[in-house]
Amino acid sequence: MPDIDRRDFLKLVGAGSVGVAAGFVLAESIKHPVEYLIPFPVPPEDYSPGIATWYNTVCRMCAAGCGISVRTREGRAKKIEGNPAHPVNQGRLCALGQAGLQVLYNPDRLTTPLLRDGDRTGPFTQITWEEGLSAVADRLASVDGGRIYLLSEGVRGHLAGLFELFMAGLGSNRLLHYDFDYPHTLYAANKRFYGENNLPYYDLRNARYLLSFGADYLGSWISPVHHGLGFGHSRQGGEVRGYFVQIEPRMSLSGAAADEWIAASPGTEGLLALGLAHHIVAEGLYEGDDRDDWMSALAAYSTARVAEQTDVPTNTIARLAKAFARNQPSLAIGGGAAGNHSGGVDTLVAVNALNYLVGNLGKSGGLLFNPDPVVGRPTRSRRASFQTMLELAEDARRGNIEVLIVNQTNPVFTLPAATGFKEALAGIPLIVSLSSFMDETTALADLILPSHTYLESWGDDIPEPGVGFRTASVSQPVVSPLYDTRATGDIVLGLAQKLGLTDSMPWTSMKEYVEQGWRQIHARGADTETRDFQAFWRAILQAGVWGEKLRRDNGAFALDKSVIDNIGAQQPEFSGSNDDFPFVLHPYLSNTFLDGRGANLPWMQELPDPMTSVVYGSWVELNPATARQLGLAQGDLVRVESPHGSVSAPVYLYPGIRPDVIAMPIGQGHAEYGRYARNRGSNPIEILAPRAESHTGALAWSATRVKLAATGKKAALVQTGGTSRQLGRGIVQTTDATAGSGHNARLNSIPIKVVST
Amino acid sequence: MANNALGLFHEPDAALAAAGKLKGAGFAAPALISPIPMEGVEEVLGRKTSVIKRFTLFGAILGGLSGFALAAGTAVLYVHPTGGRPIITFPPFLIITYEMTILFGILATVLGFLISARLPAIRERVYVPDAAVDKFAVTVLCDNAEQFERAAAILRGAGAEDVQAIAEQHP
Amino acid sequence: MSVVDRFSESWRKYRKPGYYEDFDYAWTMTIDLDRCNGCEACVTACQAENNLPIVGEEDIARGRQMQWIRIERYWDGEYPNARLSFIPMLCQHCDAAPCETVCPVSATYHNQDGLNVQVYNRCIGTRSCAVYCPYEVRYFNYSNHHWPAPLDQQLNPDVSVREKGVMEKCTFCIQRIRQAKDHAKDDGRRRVRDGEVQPACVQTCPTEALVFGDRNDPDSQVSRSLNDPRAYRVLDELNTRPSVVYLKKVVTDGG
Amino acid sequence: MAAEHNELTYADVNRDVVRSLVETGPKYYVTLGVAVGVFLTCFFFPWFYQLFYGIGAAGMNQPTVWGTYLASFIFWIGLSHSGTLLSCVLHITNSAWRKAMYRSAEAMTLFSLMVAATMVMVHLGRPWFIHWSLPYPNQMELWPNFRSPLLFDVMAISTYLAGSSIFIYMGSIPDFAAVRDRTSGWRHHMYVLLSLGWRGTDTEWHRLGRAYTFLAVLIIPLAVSVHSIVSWDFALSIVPALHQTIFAPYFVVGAIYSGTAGIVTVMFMLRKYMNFERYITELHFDNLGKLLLLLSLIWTYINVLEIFTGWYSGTSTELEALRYKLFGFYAPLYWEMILFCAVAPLLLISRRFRTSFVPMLFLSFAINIGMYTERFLIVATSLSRKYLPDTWGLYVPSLVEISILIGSVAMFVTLFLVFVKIFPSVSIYEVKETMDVPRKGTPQWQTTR
Repeated sequence: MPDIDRRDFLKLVGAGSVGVAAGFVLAESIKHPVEYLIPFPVPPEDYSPGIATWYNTVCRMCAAGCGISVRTREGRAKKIEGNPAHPVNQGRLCALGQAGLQVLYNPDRLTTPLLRDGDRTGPFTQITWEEGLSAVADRLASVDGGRIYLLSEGVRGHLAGLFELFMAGLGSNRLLHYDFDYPHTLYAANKRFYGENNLPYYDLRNARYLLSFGADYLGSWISPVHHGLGFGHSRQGGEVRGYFVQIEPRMSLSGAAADEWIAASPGTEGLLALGLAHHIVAEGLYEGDDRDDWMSALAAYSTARVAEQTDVPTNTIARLAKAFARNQPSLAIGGGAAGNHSGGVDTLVAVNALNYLVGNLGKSGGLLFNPDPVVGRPTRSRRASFQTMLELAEDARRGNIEVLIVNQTNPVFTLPAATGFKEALAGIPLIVSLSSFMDETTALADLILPSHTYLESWGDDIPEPGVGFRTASVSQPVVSPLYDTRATGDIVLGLAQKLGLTDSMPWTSMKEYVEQGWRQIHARGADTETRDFQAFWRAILQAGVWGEKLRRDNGAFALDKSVIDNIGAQQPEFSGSNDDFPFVLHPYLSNTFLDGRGANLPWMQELPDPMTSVVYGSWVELNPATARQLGLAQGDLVRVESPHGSVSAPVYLYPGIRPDVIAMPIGQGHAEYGRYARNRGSNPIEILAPRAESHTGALAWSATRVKLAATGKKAALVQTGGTSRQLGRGIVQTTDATAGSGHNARLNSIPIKVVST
Repeated sequence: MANNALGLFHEPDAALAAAGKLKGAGFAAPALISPIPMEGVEEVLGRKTSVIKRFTLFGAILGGLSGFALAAGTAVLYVHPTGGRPIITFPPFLIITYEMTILFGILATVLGFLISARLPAIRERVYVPDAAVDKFAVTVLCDNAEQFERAAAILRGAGAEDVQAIAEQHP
Repeated sequence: MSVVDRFSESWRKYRKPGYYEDFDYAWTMTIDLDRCNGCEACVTACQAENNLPIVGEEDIARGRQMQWIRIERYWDGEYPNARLSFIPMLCQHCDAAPCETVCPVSATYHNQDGLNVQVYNRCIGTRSCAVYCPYEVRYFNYSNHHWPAPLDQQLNPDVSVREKGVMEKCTFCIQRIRQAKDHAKDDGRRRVRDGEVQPACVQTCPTEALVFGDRNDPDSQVSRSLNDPRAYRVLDELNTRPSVVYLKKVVTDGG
Repeated sequence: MAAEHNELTYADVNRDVVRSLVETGPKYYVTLGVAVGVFLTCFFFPWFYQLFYGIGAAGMNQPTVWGTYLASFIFWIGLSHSGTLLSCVLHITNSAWRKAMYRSAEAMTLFSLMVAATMVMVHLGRPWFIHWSLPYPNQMELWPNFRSPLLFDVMAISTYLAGSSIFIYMGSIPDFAAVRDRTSGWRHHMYVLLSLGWRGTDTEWHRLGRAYTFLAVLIIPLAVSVHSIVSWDFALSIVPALHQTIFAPYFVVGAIYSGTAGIVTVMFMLRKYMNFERYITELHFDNLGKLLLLLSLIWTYINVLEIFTGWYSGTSTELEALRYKLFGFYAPLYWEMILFCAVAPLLLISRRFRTSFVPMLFLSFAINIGMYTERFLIVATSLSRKYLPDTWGLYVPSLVEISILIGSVAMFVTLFLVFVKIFPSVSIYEVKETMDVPRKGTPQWQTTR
């Protein structure tokens, strides 16, 4: 039992009149709840059947760090909703976040520690935690610290701190956080341009004009739910309707939501940004002191030249530049394919330059600089880029790695096959996986110590980027553990205990560690005097989130001349020649699977792709005109061949894509990962060229050229939608008037009667 | 005691004539038994009227009323607002009314038929199986032997092939 | 109450069309198409709240998807002027619902909240309501559905799991409405406050495109939304009088 | 017509009919065995499977939630439409040629109605609750919805089923009596019960004649209403191409059309296999052929009209529904229907064709296949192209559905085979009525008409 006694608990339940109860108290008796209609024939005193209890915790389905409230009934989690108090998502939640319940209740979870018999083709046998932890601890104790690697998914908060302590205790510096979709280039570009380590807060809510260079901010970029809130408010919440422009070769979710979709030539977003910047400066829309510096730095990006390079008409460039400068506050963001190209950092710096030129920095509706977070997070050097992973693979091949501990990350799936990462793992004698699921990487492990899911563990998190002020949230278990698994932190602490690292890590449980860490946050607070820590802690557990509503003083932002001089953008470089490989492959993060982590969730598999309504599979998006040229029809199975391999998928005729680009969603094509994900669709990452972005070493995943080969076969393209044309039936009606500005939309034929009471 | 005289004829006209003679001779109710409905019976034995049409009419009216009452009563007593319609909605209820009118009309007609034709028969009655094939029978109730002889004479005189005495109450 | 009383009361109350206006509530949803970005959070929220089954790839391929709220997508124009619009489609809770009149067993009818309700236990599976529904928002259970353990532990105890042969559809999260009414009653209030009850889809919508409330309350957010001149109803010409009202998408040419 | 076939005595008629009931050859048993076997394998077991699995065993989906089961339902209802209706009309108009065939025609009505009612069971998602559609007092105070066109169906079909069973039974009472006298054993007992003690007195004949005429008068509007009501299942919806005022007459004409074709088929079979050559003659085929020709022309006219109204509406929904029907996925079926039901029957202009038995049989098959297609198209083309294009989908019947369709035919055949052994399939007394009244000295009598 945690150290809240029953009396405390009852008080808390009483206090939680809005349905937010604190603490985690559940009897041990619900290990096998399936057997009872109501899990407790004789319920414990502190628990009332039929009354829902809500726990606030943090969503870990993506890196956004939304706060969630989990509704539980009879000790089971029933529904995840956004935590209304959380500044990131304000009560809202995306589809993937909703589906977190199916992570918890996934039928394919790993339920006990497993040890591999023999080599890595052999089966696993069940072992006890004691055996598992001892086996790992023995091995760790016997090898040189420098030969131990810990490869984790990107974690923040105290767990990241715990990893640091643990690896330091082992004398290893080989701690890496690897996420496929971590925006390395965005961090690098911000560092270069603003000198900031944190991402700024993008204030979409108050922006009146948004230029997005490839950032699918509503689908997969950084914090989709928060951006969704901002988008909605900007669209219809304010006096003036926000205008959204999306620049990307393939229309994403954000492209569909935008007022204008501009299909610039892939990889030329940076050029276009500089072209716009040139126009702004040249037309006198920028009047800063360093105007001449800008003029000279941008001299090469005249509208005409940029128009030619980017395939965007000159008048469009002029119009966008003017509108961007005049409609204040405006905001330019970049990411996605634009950021993950050969010159990704340059592109994003160019986007930052646009924000600078029209004065969007540090103001509402533009971008606001974030204060440093209160809880730790991995430094950027801990964030494994593509280059780092290649080095890891190289180390493995050379036999420099004795033990690799993998925590919930799946590099075997998210690294191109051409890197040989999977094969390189053979050079590591012991691979320990802490994953909750049998993913592709875990399938190669020798020992599996399955972690709790996030709904069963203690922890904390900070949203990255923040929301302009300091905030942090605690995650707490909402149900008692389903299986014989342990929280990642507890596994690490268990190992530390066995290794005698109790000096640096004296805690017996992750909860204790988190709680102790939060004493420091309590100490910062204004109410330190009035509230003791226990009261503060209970309040935090109830609210789920802590915030310090102090905006950082953004002050006057001074730009160094060297930054201006270094601004530039090149034509993109692709792997594969134009002649042999006529199409640019545009892989994109699906907003349901992200980098593939959502593929084992049946709700996500069954959720129609927003743009195509395809479920349960992969597809290749092709412009109808291109398809006509190639003689391909919807559903034809094609082979997509790059210089590094090929994958097959059915054709989807997609009107919102450049004719010289083909797009494929990332996320399907798992070889492992449970019944819902296995052997479904194909993974475009497999065939990507192992090309890194020049400054950061991030994978340039949109820089591969491919060709299409018809197979002559039809493939099942399972769609929920039928015909996606309206045929003049007025289903989605439009008006050209904006809210609050004297529109002339006709009233509908039958007035809606509003009856007064 | 033989109390029914039955004459069997080969030809319908002869049977009809025999029945006419019997009636003329004062016999109460001579009956014809034939394999097909015979034409000209009414001219000989008098006009027949039946109550069936009253049954049909009454049944149909009852059916119509109860059909509407069923639909409307259900709608009013067990209110289930549907489609924003008022609870008593005439067009659909008239269809129910119509169907019930016909159903009750049919059932009442059958009832009327059974009652007026005195079917199903509960007791044994005068019958010759040949009358269901190609013979025409005339039968008459006789109170005593003298009457039977008289009837038999008339029947034979009209050309009956065979005259039988059947000990059964004429219906 | 005697039969005569019952008769006279119903006759008085329901004699003429338009009696819906006297109902306790008139739950209404507005969907701002200018806000909706098609992210489909509503779809999953609904699946989680209402025990919607995972029907599987094979059944979806046969056209048997089961999502009470779905996002329809419509393309206009061709590249490079292609535009994609999304429209969430859920049961419109029509006041003049064609589905209600056709059900032979009254398994679907209008309740005192102005909701078009589906009584699963009463349904015999004629599927005629789905034929009569022009919005195609009624979903039929073509077979029994199974939740591989322990996925079944997620099932919401406030909502039934439907068996094969039963029609189902969006309920406007009637279980939440019931609960809100109970709370109001416990608190001694006559009516549910505006915003006190939100269906799962409305609750989760990241862009706040969905607004839910009682249109009998002129101060409610939904009533204000209804007065937006952009308000329209889908397939208005059919005169089904839906309780789901859409706000037109704004399309401007150039900044 | 050929007189030698018609040199019949009253006794011959009785003998022939009784023989058809009593003497049962191996051919009959083989046919019955096959029919029952097909019924079990193609109908019963697939249906059982469907009961366990759910309607998903069939190919229905969103948006085509109705499929072949409903098409079969309309088809069988339609097939029922000639028997009793035709019989009533001809009875009232006193057409003598009706008399040899009406019994089997009415049986066809009865059995196709029964098959149709079974198809409703098959169609339902939860057939075990079908009784909820009947108005009966119950503790739950739950009553059916009398506004529903489906409930109109329930009322109309049950009335029609009751009406036509009564009608065929009433007409058979004298024949049961005749057969009663010639049979023994269990058959005798059965006919004693069925004949209700009929003797054939002048009073009984009179009452029967009155009642029979009243029934006929009642059943004619009933039959017309039944198929109109079936059409309203569709026409009362607001589905494009179904929401049409022409639907009621369209369905009624279609029903009589397919029913008449069905009678041709049944007549052919009876003639051929029950040795009724002397009763069912070229005259009947000639008259039925004329009727078919007339009906086909009306049917074609309504089809043209339907296309015209669709086109004239000019709305996207109607035009799309029309386009889809004429040129879409199901278009081959549409043109097959036109060929079978509008073009092929034009052959009936030729009297030689009308009086040739085998070609008439094939034409009757063709018409009924075409009419089945029509019913299928009404369901499939309209439902797969409703209002919201995003919901459009295809519907292809599954094996279970096709099997059940075949099985339902077997069910009909089985019922008919049982019928011919219980009911005198040619009306004894009415055939006699068409013959000369017996006269002394002429042992042979000839039919006058």
